[in-house]
Amino acid sequence: MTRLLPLALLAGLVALPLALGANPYLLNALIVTGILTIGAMSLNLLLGFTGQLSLGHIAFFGIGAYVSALTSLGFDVELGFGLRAVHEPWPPVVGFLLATVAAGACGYLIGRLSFRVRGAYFVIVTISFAEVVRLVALNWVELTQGPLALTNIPAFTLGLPGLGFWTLKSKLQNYYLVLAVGTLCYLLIARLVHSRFGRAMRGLKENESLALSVGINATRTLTVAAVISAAMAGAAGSLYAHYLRIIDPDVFLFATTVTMVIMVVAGGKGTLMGPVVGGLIFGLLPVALRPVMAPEAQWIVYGLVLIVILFVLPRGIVPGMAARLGRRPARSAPVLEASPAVPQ
Amino acid sequence: MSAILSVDHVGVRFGGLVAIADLHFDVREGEIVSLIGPNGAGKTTAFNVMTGFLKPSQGEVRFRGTSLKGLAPHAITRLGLARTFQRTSVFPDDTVFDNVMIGLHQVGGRLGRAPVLDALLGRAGAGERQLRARAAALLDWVGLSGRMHEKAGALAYGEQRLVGVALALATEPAMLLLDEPVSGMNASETRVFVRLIRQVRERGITILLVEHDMPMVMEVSDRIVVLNYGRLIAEGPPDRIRNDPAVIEAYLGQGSSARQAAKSAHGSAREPVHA
Amino acid sequence: MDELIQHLVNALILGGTYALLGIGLTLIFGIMNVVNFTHGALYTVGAYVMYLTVAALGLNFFLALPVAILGGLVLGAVIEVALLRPFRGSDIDTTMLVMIGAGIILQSGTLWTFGGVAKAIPSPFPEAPLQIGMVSVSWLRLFVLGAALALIALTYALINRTKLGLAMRAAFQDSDTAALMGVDVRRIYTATFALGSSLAAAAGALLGPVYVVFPQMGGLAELKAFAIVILGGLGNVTGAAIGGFILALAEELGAGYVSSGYRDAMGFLIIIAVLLCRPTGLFAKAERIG
Amino acid sequence: MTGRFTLTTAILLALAATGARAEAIRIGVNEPLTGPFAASGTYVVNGAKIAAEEINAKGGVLGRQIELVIEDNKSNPTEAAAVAEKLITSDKTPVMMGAWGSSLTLAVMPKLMDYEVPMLVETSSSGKITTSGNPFVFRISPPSSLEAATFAPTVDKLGMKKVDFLVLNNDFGRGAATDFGKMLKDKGVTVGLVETMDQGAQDMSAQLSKLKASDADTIMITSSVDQLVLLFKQMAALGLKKRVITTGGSQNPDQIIAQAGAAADGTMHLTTFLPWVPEKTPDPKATEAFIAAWKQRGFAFAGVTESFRGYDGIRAIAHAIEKAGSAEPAAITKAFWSVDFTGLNGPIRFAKAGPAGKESGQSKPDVYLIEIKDGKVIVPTM
Repeated sequence: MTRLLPLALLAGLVALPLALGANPYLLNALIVTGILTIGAMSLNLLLGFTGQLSLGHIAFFGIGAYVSALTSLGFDVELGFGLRAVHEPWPPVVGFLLATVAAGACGYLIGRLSFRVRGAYFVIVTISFAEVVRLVALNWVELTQGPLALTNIPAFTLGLPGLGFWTLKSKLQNYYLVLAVGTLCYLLIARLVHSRFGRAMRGLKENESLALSVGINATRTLTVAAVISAAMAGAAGSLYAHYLRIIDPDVFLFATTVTMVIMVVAGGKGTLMGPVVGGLIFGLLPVALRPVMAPEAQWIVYGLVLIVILFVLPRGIVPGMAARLGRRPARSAPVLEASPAVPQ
Repeated sequence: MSAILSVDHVGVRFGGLVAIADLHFDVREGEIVSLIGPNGAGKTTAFNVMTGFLKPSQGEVRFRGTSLKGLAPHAITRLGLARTFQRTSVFPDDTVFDNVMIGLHQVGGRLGRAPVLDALLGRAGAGERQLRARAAALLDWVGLSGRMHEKAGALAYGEQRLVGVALALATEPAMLLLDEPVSGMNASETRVFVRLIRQVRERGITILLVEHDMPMVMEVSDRIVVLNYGRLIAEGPPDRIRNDPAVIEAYLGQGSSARQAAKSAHGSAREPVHA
Repeated sequence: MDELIQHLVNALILGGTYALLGIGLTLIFGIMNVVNFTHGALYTVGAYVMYLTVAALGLNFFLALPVAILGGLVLGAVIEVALLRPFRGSDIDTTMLVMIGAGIILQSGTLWTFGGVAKAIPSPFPEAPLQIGMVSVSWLRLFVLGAALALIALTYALINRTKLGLAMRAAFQDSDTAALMGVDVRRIYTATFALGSSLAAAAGALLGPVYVVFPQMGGLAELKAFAIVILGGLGNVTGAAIGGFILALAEELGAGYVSSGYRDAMGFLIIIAVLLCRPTGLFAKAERIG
Repeated sequence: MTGRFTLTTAILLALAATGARAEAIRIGVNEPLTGPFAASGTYVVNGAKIAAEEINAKGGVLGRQIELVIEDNKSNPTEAAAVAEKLITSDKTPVMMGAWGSSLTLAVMPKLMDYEVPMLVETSSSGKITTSGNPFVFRISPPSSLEAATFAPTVDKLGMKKVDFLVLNNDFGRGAATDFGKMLKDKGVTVGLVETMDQGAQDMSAQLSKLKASDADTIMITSSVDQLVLLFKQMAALGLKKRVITTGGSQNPDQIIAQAGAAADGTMHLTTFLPWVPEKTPDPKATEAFIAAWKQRGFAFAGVTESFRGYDGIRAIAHAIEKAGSAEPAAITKAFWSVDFTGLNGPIRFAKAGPAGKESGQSKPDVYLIEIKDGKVIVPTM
């Protein structure tokens, strides 16, 4: 059953555009929601599975977006000391890969630096990191165009040299691209979580001293989780840049991190489906609220929902519903699968 | 036999408070040694120093000839020195089976070279099956097979201790440090546990335990080390310790009722490391 | 040289309110182990209460200040009782998320109520500055510095000289033991949160007339408060006071001599640097972690 | 409340009353209604509404009513681009007005190319807007180079020798510093410091302390009105007494007088509209009518220096639709080139700007220098 839910959801999402006709407004909302959901899934890897509340997650997303945009736009920047960095445009696919790598590398740095501190310190370090990156994007005008935004970012292209490229200009194409990347990320996270590495993350989250005592290297495990999480966020950022085809420093706003956190917490942190369910709800909620509410009122609703969920379903919608239906949350699924394989 | 663990003039101070003063003793390979003393004598602190959770203010601990100075807890475990905890001995949100699977972290590490990559590529199949078999065997050994699918946090206190032991055993240690393993167990559970300890030793694993249950200590130990106010006051076989005037003085001095109270309240007592 | 002195004077003036912001936040963290994400919103609320009482109701400027502080005190107490008390015993992440939710509601609520147009609070001080040599300081800013220092002194006296303060210090050391000793920890928590909130509101009420008042003003203030608190060590009141002045100095000199665009980055760079070198803050005693 | 919901509803209700709703021509309005530019964006929208009602009262365009579809771009470029896409694809507006700030307008421009829908730019001043080769852009506000050129003759009269700049750290601010700097250098005036500040920055003491120590006689400032208020207060606090000239056309002197008080005395501002002296405007009757309509709706007089652009923008669009003879994007784009009428700040007539073959349209409005004296706006005599 717990395996059927994701499959059913995937089938529904694949079929959804057919049902919607190609309503561009709704498709747009779905694409942006999908991208943010990938961000939420990556955040969940840290927040849900290792228990580290990173409130600077948007930094990785934004770095991915900028790296991908700049790779495909090219740049010519004076570095000082007579040095100049000139880059000719490369295809967006390369940008996507570089975005993933660059964000992952930042994840490594932040992981190495900040996992020396935990709790409140960690939270504040991550916020600070995102803020510094935002200010750099804002002020390094020569590279990032600052508040002017990077415009005319090329749309995503797929294909191989020699076989020709296929430019994903339409919303429908972008929708399926995001869905494909999202599914891939989901599968990767599922694999990871059910592996030895995933158990190490859970061990650290549930009882760090005990985890250390069974030989789990906390810093290494958390850093690797941060790298993977950041890389996925960077991939999502790249999709965002090539879909919207414009990126400005506001991509680093704290509010976006908060949105992702709400998606994860509301859906159920530490579950595979949680961020997906939370992402869909909180990604599409603004679309539903938009005609009836001013944006500031929408945010009030967001805040209220966050608090109410923490009160009523502290573990999130997915585990909450699973418990109500008498089923186990998706994370326990491997146990159910595993038990018959154990020789008695 | 040679010493597997040497505590070499170790001292620990918290601010001005002396938790351990110049502690010096050895544990020989294959022994069962108990570390006893009234509450607050520094027993758990000593454990925390041996397993890298606390840095000693002076002295050092050597395990199989290797100095543990500066080693992180996980690195010490990898050398073959495992421990259990007094209060929080399980991963509460996971099933008993998954607890042991987490405990098999190191063993799993030996099975695959690039664990994260393997996981991402889904190449971990064979190793996983081996691990599961091993986890099941371990649970069978400690007698928790029937509880395999229950949430560890929901188990009775005594059973949680057993999970803790299974977790420690999962690291395939050469030596095991047990912190009050039978607290919360009834008499028959304790008897079973004593048998388990002996079996563990028969497999060549050296044991050092901290315990308040004196009859159990006297029954199982080859040798006993007594601490009071952070100092070693006596060391020897059970019979000698039973009649040692310094030991009697230490325990009586604290008052037997206080001892009882301390014992029953230890669940809420603060441990330095987990406080 | 005159320019440098002017920068130093600016930093001193700014530092007072920064210190006020930092102390409020660090008190709440130290005693309650809560990272208060409503701090910026309370700062904003303080400024708006000031605006309402002075500009809209026409009340005396100096009377409006205590009104704003009282407003912060009451709102803080309400937040604590309604949102934090039910979550006592939850992990720090949960309370952080609750506070984020509350912060969003407060900030968006302000925007909804007052609109996005910035408001100015008239001040009773002369427009012409106090001129000492080539250095000038506005009378309003001097008053703000004085008031901030007075409030800091008052907070110190409250913590060190009163029974409430004694109980707060006991709860800071160890809330379980304090409870055993007969301290009503719930009451202390409410008092602490209310006190911290009133300091944030006071900072807003003091800076509102200096700048302009608008709904998003708290966002940056909050991030700066975080920087100050990290700088001084989480939970360290004296550290926060000194941290406020250090941050103001770093910003002022950074903007004056490095690049004005990175002025607001100073605080965050400081955070990262401090955590690299001294994770527990510049003024914290070594702390056991585990 | 700035919600577009209320605004559209109001218009829908008004239209429903005339029974012409079904055949209304939709005009997209993409303005900042929340965020840092909310105040200005709201003024522009209110001006646009006055124009729409006026046009509809006179029977509309091509015999059809016009309907404004007003969307909030939240003062954010990415949002502005999304809003443009929504207006074009979902609301099917054949022509739009927007998007206030230069960063916002630049963000929208690629969408105009993608969907081939024209946009009238009412406020933005960045040179890039009309030089990047986007044939769907028609601007009625002056770019800073035009503003600088118009101001050039006054430089000698003021006796300026050395000028420092304090500008917003975006294209609006930096563009102004570049264009005015070039003009000043050509006139033999020395350009000193160029200091920047962030959009949301509140404390500019550091920058001002630096400017105070400089030996320039004039500071040229380019920023939004809220920040100008702060700047004037902080300048007074620092005892910084130099000639101040602000540029950009969105300074709103009345708000400055109200909020900065005596601190704003003696400051000079380059504006594109003279509501204080309607008789000096190109079309005094229209100016008076507009101000009357504005006041009648209960809006603060301070807003007219922004709102007239929304008013003129919608009037220009209506002229274009009239000339196009149909409400199709391509026809309207073509028709913009033949628009010719007198707006509130001079003739609205589009000249070609930018690379050949894909020129944008640029109208040349009047630019005035005003001064705040004793809490009043005066036109200084030189």
